[in-house]
Amino acid sequence: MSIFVDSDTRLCVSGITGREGTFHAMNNRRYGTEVVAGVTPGKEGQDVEGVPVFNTFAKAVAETGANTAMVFVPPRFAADSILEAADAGISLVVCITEGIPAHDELRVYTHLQRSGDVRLVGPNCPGILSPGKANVGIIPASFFKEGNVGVVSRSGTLTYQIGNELAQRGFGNSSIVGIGGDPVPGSSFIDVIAEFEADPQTELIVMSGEIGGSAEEEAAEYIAANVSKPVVGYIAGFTAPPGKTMGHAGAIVSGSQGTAVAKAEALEAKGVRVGRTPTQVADIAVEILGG
Amino acid sequence: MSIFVDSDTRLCVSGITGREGTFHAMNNRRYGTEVVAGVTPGKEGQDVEGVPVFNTFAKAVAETGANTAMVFVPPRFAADSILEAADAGISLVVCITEGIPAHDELRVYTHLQRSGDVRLVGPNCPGILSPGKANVGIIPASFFKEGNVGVVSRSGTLTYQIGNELAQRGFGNSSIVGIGGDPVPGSSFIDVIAEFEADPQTELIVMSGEIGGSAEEEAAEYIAANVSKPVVGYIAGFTAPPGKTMGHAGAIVSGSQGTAVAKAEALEAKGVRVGRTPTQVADIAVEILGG
Amino acid sequence: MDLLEYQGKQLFARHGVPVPRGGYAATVEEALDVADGIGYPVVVKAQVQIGGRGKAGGIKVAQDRDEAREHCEAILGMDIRGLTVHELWLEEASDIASEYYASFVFDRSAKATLAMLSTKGGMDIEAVAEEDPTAIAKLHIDPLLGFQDFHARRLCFEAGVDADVVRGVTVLLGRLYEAYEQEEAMLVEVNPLIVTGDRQVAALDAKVTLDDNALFRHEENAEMRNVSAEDPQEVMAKERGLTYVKLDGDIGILGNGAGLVMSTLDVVAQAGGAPANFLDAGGGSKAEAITSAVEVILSDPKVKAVLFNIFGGITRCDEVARGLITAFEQIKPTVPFVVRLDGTNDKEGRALLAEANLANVHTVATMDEAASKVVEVAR
Amino acid sequence: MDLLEYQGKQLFARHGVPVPRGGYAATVEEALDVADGIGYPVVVKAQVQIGGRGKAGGIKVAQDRDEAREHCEAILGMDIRGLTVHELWLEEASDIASEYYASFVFDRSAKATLAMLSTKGGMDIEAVAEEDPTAIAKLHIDPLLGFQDFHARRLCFEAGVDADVVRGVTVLLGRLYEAYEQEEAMLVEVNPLIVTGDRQVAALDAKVTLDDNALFRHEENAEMRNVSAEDPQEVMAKERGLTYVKLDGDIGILGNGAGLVMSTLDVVAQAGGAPANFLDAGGGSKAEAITSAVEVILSDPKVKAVLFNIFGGITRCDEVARGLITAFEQIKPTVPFVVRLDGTNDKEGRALLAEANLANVHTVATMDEAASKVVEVAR
Repeated sequence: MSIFVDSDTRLCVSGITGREGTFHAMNNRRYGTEVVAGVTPGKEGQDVEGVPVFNTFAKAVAETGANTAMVFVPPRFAADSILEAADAGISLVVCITEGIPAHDELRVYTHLQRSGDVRLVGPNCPGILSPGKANVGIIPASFFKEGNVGVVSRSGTLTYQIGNELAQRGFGNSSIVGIGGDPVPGSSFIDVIAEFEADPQTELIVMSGEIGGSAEEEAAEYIAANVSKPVVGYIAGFTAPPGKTMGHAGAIVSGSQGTAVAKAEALEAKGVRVGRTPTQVADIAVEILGG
Repeated sequence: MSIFVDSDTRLCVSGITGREGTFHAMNNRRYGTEVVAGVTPGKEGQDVEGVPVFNTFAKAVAETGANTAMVFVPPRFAADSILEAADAGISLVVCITEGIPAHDELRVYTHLQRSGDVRLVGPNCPGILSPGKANVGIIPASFFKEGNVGVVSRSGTLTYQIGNELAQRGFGNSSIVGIGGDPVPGSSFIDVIAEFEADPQTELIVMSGEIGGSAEEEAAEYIAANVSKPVVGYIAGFTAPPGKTMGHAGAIVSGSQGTAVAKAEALEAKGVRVGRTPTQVADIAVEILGG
Repeated sequence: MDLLEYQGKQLFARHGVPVPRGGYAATVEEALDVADGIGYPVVVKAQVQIGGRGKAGGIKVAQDRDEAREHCEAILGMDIRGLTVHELWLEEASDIASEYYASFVFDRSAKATLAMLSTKGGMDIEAVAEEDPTAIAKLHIDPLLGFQDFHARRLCFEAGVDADVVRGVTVLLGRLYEAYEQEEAMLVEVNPLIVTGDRQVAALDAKVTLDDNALFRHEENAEMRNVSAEDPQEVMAKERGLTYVKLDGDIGILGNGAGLVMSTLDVVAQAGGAPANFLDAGGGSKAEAITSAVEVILSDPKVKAVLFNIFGGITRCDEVARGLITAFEQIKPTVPFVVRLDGTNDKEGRALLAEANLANVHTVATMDEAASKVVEVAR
Repeated sequence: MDLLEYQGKQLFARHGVPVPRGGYAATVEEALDVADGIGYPVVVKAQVQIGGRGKAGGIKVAQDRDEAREHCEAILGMDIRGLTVHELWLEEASDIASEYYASFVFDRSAKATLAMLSTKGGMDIEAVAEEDPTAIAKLHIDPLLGFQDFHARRLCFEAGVDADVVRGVTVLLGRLYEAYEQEEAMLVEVNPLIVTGDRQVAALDAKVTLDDNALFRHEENAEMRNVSAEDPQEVMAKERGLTYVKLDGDIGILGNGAGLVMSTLDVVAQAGGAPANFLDAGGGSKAEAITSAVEVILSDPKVKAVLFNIFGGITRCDEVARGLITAFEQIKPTVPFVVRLDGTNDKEGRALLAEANLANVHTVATMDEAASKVVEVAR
């Protein structure tokens, strides 16, 4: 087992004809992901190394049975592409694009929440890797192997760092999910942790957070109430410069939430052990699961 | 039993301090409806013949436990009032106001559909009467008594006419529901017929439609598939002037639907007997239920 | 409210929908000034609220000033299917490579806006819809999310829009939807939506129906109402807040509520009569409204008898009776009236009528009886 | 992007939010011209991106031209908490009866916009929030439905706005939300929102933060960026597409991805070092970006050593190595570099570095090792 992506994944890549889109689509395919289609308006009839390109998601889904979308288009087109994928019946949209306007994210998030069963992961995320099964996104898969640790992270590169530390101790992963650090991520720590809790292959959950927002604090509450599996936390940003507070209103909204210390304490208060460095996270994993 | 309004109804009237608002609120209260509050911004602290007035629905609901709203404000304020009532936790909103802009209705309808369990009846409707229990709206209650016929109608005065014809034959009503004839009614024939089907007191359902739209045709399909109780139909407008078609696009949308003949035939094709005059409707009811 | 072509184009232009350069004129001299400003060739277009202007000779291209004068003189005053042309729109001639069709219409059944696009524009789109429904790409719009670029692209690719103008049509559709939504239209229709020789897109015609109920928010649009083009009796009724539609028969009908009035027409027809009009006095009709309504009905000289069918809810029967009595005092009608009052305050209303003892007014108890009686007295 | 008060007020005015009449000036003479146009008394306001201008003497009322000159001369060039005043906004003096507070802010936790209104405006609203949280009425807005009149009324009545200005505040809030949403702001804040003696409402101050990611849709706003007010190194970094924040230490840090960079700062701090900066070269960094990044880091004279911590996903380690090599060729840095490359094309990257054999560059295998090493070489 694994979560979100596996051998049933049939991937359609939005922006497949762009340089980065082609590179990562092919990378995902080489890993074993079934890349069945691409979407680039006006380029229907072409193919990218054998993957057929369509003008619209509607047609791509109708012709290829795609069930998962990876969005790789520039920020000004990304919200539209996510909505198009959802409208066409795609059930999982993974958005890699960074720099999407915040109000776009808010509208897309709210619309998807209300109008059905579409899961969005990202935007501004590295994607999802289920080692040995499928890779959808830009996670460098060669560092990871199949195993029993589920990883969820707001940061891309930090995910690789932590995954790598675990790999060096001999741990593999059920799935690695980057949820992204944007103002309005489509999936939260809670959404992903709930899936790992339900996934029989996952025996330990690692969540990697960072300063800002309150997603880690909310996850701490959720874990205490709903999660039976051990969870190891990591928070980046203990020595980071204070973030931009958005006026006095921003300060009123966030209160004392959002610092690395507050987040680590919130997790520890709920029984989640928190590593202070990526290496410590791996050390704790060894303690819990055995070396 | 009855549907939508009964002795548990706790009514809050939006626009209670207006002339018509006061008149009908008091009329409803005299009938036995529990009128617990009114809303008129800026008039909190006043009362209308003992009914306390609040500035907002939020406060009215918090202070009085109102569960039903009747909206009586002018058209430019009506959509806002419906949304406010729903936002405050009201579960049934009956909107009497006529002349609400169509795009307002569309937004309100779509928002309410998505965001929870609020039922809207109307706008531009006479309201709901459950004889012997509660009257919410402008239906002249003295013509109706408790009984086993459920009536649902797009037209206000036609409802009274049909109800009256039935009353003259000795029939009473479980509930009489005016759904209104506006472009986007909050509740459809189908919504109301489903409730009558489930209501043990109702033994016969009368639906009174009119030309335009396709609500009657859709109801015919629904009745054939889901309704075990006898349904008698009426359609007004056999000799009406052809309605405004909205350009060629309007003609393409509606096709041959919408005429009185088409509606009556659609209902009869599904086994619903259709009276050609209000008197005939009552005659058919006598045949079905016994005189 | 239906707009004339030029009004629709001005509304489009406010939202950035490309339209050909043009100007309005009500006389030949004005028209020639406008044409000179535009340059030649110029298109002279009759402004009337009816289709088939082109076939009727209401649209002509003029190569020069003399030809323009000739066309303007021919078209101004022309009768097109019963409507006299009082207004002209002149615009630059377009170089047309393709003709598409685009519209947004308020779809009551779907409770959503329907968007349609076809590459078979410039002709009778209803015929296209019948002969080859797949030639029209359609989709419904979520009113809260709005019309998105992907909707436009999907319509373009499904309709088979030329690849090089997909971007242009997408932008045009986005702006057209903005016009539809922000102006609170029930319909915006562009036929043809043209692609020019240099691959630009523009709306060559404009059909716009605005929501009358929303005009209070759009002063600029409310002013566009073209009263002269409407039936004078209908205008009179509208000014008095009544809904009136003229019909061909001789029995004047008044009721309260559209459903009851329609039902009354049906029952009168079944009794062998021919209704002269549909008149809904509306909910909560006051005495004055009833008096006005009698005036409107009797302004039709064909009316031989009048039926009042009132079932009072929000309307009170005593108010109706008072209005009728005033109308008799003011207008002194000579035709017979049949009056049926039921509902709120019906006893008071009937008592008032009995007391007034109006000549030629018959009070009856039921709707069926009222229909038979009015047919009888109209003979 | 944070706007200055006058920029925020101009943005408000575009959406119909009432603001006092005023004008911009960068010199005393310009300011006096503006003041003459407005008339006296006039308010002279320093335009700097920091709170507490009033207390610092940056806001003064002038009764006449001489006084205006005096105030402008005093304020232009003034230092307010480290920022020099280069710009003035002059506006008509307002007759203030009450001071309210209003804001819309993008609330990440709630994934919705938060609206706030208080009648305790004109003072430190954070203090109000702490001392008496009930003094601030709050509610969240559904982004698809938008801010409705009933939201505004609810805020007004909960906050205790004077009954006679509820309508005015409702209208102002509606327009303020329109400005917030259509300009894609992360924050619009009005403190104080004033009620005048004749019971009009207006925004007397304006704090606006725009979404940098949305500026491509708002050219007019993008032009308002006040580069001179920003840290020159941060500007340099931003122009090169890098995210750079200056810190107090002496170890330059470069990484790819904000999380990894933050984690690197933490690990360096734990190893006893003091980071000189936060620099995220971003996903997919190309060689050029890396070269630019080195330039930005070394433009800080305090930097004694630099740590490169790269874990390649979309970023390819060979590109990073190439960028570093170019930087060495162009800039010839004199401080030691510690480089850790892992991930996509890491072998190729390490091979390139080995081949280039740059002076003073230490390649290490792990992040922990990198931290220890850079702290060591920085001594």
